[in-house]
Amino acid sequence: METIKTDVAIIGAGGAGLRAAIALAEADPKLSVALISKVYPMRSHTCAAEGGAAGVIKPDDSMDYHFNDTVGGGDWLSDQDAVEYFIQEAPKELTQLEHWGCPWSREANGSVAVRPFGGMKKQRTWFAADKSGFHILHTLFQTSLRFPSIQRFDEYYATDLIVDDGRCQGFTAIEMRSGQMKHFQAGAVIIAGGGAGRMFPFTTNGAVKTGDGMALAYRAGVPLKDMEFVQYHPTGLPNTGTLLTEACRGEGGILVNKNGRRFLQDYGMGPETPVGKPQLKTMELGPRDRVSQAFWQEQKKGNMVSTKWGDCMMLDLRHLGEKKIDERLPLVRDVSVSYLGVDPVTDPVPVRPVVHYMMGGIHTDIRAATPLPGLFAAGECACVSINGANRLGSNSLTELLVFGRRAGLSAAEYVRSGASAGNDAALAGKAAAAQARIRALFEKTGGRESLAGLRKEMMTTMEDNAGIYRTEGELLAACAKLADLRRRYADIELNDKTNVYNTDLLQALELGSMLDCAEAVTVSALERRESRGAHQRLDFVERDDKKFLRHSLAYYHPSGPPRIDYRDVVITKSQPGVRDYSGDHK
Amino acid sequence: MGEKMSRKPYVREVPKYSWFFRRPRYMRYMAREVTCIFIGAYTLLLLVGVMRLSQGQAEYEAFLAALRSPVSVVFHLLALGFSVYNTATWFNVTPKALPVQIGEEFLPGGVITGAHYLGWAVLSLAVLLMAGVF
Amino acid sequence: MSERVYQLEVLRYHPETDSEPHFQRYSVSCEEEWVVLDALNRIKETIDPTLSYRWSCHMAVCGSCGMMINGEPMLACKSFLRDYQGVIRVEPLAHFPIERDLVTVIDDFMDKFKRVKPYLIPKHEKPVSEGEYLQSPAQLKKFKQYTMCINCMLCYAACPEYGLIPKFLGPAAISMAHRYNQDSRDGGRDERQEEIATTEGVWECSFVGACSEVCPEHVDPASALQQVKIKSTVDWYKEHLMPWVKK
Amino acid sequence: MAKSNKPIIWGTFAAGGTLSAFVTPVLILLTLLVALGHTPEMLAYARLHAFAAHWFGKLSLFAVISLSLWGAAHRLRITCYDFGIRADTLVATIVYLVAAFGSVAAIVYLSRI
Ligand SMILES: Cc1cc2nc3c(=O)[nH]c(=O)nc-3n(C[C@H](O)[C@H](O)[C@H](O)COP(=O)(O)OP(=O)(O)OC[C@H]3O[C@@H](n4cnc5c(N)ncnc54)[C@H](O)[C@@H]3O)c2cc1C
Ligand code: SF4
Ligand code: F3S
Ligand code: FES
Repeated sequence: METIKTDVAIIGAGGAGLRAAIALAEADPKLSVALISKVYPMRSHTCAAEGGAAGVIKPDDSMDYHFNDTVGGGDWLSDQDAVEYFIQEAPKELTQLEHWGCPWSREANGSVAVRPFGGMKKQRTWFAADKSGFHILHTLFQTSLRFPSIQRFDEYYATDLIVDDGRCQGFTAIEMRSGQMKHFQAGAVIIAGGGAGRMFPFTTNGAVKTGDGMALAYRAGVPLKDMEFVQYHPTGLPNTGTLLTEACRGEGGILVNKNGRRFLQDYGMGPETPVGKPQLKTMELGPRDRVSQAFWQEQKKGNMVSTKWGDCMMLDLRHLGEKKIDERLPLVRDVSVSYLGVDPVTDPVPVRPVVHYMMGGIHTDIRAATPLPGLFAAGECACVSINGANRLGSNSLTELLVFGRRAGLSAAEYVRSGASAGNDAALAGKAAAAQARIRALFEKTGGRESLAGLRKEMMTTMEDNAGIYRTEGELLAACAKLADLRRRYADIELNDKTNVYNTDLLQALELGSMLDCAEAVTVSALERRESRGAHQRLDFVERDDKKFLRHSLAYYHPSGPPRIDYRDVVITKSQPGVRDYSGDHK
Repeated sequence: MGEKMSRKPYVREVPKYSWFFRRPRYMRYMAREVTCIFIGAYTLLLLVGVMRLSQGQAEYEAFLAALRSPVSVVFHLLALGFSVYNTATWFNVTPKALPVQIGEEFLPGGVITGAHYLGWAVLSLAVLLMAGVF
Repeated sequence: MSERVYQLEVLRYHPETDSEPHFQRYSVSCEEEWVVLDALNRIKETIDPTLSYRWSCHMAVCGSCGMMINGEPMLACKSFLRDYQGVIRVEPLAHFPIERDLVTVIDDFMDKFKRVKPYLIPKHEKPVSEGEYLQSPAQLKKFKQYTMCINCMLCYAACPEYGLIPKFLGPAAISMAHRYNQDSRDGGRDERQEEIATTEGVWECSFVGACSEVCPEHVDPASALQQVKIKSTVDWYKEHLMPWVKK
Repeated sequence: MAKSNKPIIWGTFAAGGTLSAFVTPVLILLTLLVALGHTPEMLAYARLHAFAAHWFGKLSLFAVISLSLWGAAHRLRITCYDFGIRADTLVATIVYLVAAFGSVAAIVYLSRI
């Protein structure tokens, strides 16, 4: 097996991974950086983000507002020291991106424009039409080409972290085009592997978002934090799950039920605001968890529009007019017309909530460091945590930048602080063991389970039992089912036993990651017997700060369910209170 | 998962002499390109005309007389067809090469192309008038 | 929702067993509103797990699923089954070596893309603490269209000159250079000219225009290339005929 | 890599292409009339000679002939390549020589008028 030695290795070349790589290259050009990604960097799912990135920039806004919105939006499960760091760094990072060429939309006077977003008290979401994530990703990727110290390994799939002497010293990865295993020996490793939405059948997430990054850390003993918090975005296309950005509502779009009623006013987000005059932090600009839950309640009452794709609410943008839609929401119009056949300029678009984002992830501290020395994590796969029980739209892109950079700097510090050199023989032995594990899966014959079959069962289980509202009974069933699926996973056999670009093997490994993450989600959800943010229990409808103002930590067990532990939330200045989305009417 | 390298990328050669038969758009492109043969040949004809003009009246009139042959008529018709095609393709892509931004907005391509067609028509009419065709 | 059986003819190539690619026919039941990518996914899930291809976003933004569909370079996630009649032929992107099945080797594009310095080289350095560079909506609009490139390489598969002259830098790379050249914040044109004003650069383009016809994001690379030619020509005349004019 | 010298010729190609897009069709139309036996007045020896004797006439005729030739020559070079004739240097030399001779000849003849 070839060994590639590098100072820092990064798994994932999405927004977070690229930002980390650039931070490292800028901090110390002498450090060698290996950037590994299972897809070419520009294919990473950051490219799909539409709405924008939050950062305080305009004079009527303040750091305190952003802080309060984020902490309240997260139902007080956010670590407030992390949020403080986050909001302070946010405008710097977004400006830095501007200096790197990001084509942010502009005001007439040439300054960057901002738009309203759900749960935000002020307009502070920087945007590049409705392809913000795309432009952020490409700006970062293109900027990264400037730095000779960043060496890319595109289409390499990381399989196992190598831990020796109590610290992470690299990993093994399959070079997809040759099918060969490589051993990356690194002074420090950063995981930026993105989310895990693909464990659900109906999601805005691309095929790459299979939770590999989380699973890598998890299996190496690092806990996954707050995994029960899975965000549903209220407005996805009902057939493909393609996202219609929250900016639709930020620009003034409204949500109505089959009677034409703007039903959000009936769920604590009223009173009604005039059509076309969106008011911040109320009605359609409420937070995602609340809006998705309101949909669920209305559906139960039979107030939704039934379509051939299931029950939907209607997103009405017509009053914005063609010009504004084309200027601010061109992608929204394009995807609605082409995938659904509905033109938002002339008709309301049927939409329904769709799995979108993982609030939980690899447990890291405010320095982006995990409890395992030498291992750092950033981006959607990490949980710092600033998002708490519910992420506010447009905080995530900023998070990638702020904590991507932080992870890079922390890794540089760690490497330069001179941890002793690794034991080459021991590391090679562990890499060989990792290779043997994959080879066993690869060569196995006589397996009785099919990859597609298990994947489908997992997805159905998650959709049916771990959705917007949950109960003890459903969660118990889901945990049992996932435990069973994990056992059966050992019995799959690949159909494709060749080396070159073997996507069958890749999907099998991805399924392994998703099963691990899915079990962490359901077990953590089962144990959290309260309702908070995106985690709603029909059997425990109240928030319970006494017992559960704590982060859950799921610890991996190779053959059984994870062990769940808890950890206090860091509270500095905002005591848990009531989330108010009545637009200052109370 | 073999230790041996098993890659063997397959390169599909582009057929050197016949690639343009593959897609209609390539045929359209080649049609545009071969207009140069007719335009070039016609320009050489003009050059001969100028030469004859410089040699004297008799020579020039012999040149004009020589033009009156069926071959020449066919050549002229072909050349006219190709040169009009060339003009159309040229004007149609002009907005790509020379976009005009006024304030924030770009002038729609159709306006630029249209202006060219208009100019072309006016110029051609002027030449015909001057030449005493009407 | 109604399903129908569609016929797909997919080019298969497996380097470990095949000496050359061959077509394989699949009949697969699909919903009528589906795209070709959905059909491929269903084939992989239910008929043939060994079929390899790239995809991720299913919304025409990640640029991975470019393939030849009935001979045209297309994004599989934006090619609707309803737009085709009869057997649908699916092949890997033209002009790129085939790694396996529908997966191509794109090293050449990645190298060229990097060569044109596709990043901002600031006209005036300015620390982040001094805030953003001002840029009017008109200045933004001047280059915005060229930022929309998703690196799908459909334009390379469409451009015959790239097929004939593999050294040609090609439409997307040059358009990206042009994008930065046109950016009011940028001052790096001279550096990029070293790459793009060369024979293998913009001068191998004979303005076929196919690149713009197939571009799914309406980047219009052909326009960028012609503008680069005009500017390079003006540069050349200035440099050689009017050496006293300083740039 | 060195910058290309193609701009010299491309400049004349662009200028020639534009010029011939505007004027070649109508010129062909004029001589087509001759071919059909309806010689336009302007093409009568005396009128045309007078036109070509004026400096403006000389200049216009020279511009049309020379630029159109260069434009066509350059395009022909690329067309040859597209047709699979890959001896580019040879092709280029021939077509550009023709264009150059044509331009010189035009000057010589026009100067004699
Ligand atoms: C449709 C959509 C719209 C969104 N809109 C917004 C928005 O408007 N505002 C906002 O703030 N947030 C938004 N989000 C959320 C945000 O875009 C994501 O959370 C964020 O982009 C994740 O970035 P990342 O860098 O963590 O991961 P990604 O960009 O997903 O990158 C993950 C990387 O990890 C690599 N990788 C994964 N596993 C492996 C492995 N095993 N081996 C090697 N490499 C691996 C992948 O190749 C990839 O490069 C949106 C999300 C979606 C899905
Ligand atoms: S220019 Fe268009 S076709 Fe070419 S790579 Fe970019 S998006 Fe794709
Ligand atoms: S198709 Fe090719 S030749 Fe030029 S205009 Fe486009 S790059
Ligand atoms: S799957 Fe992303 S562009 Fe088609």
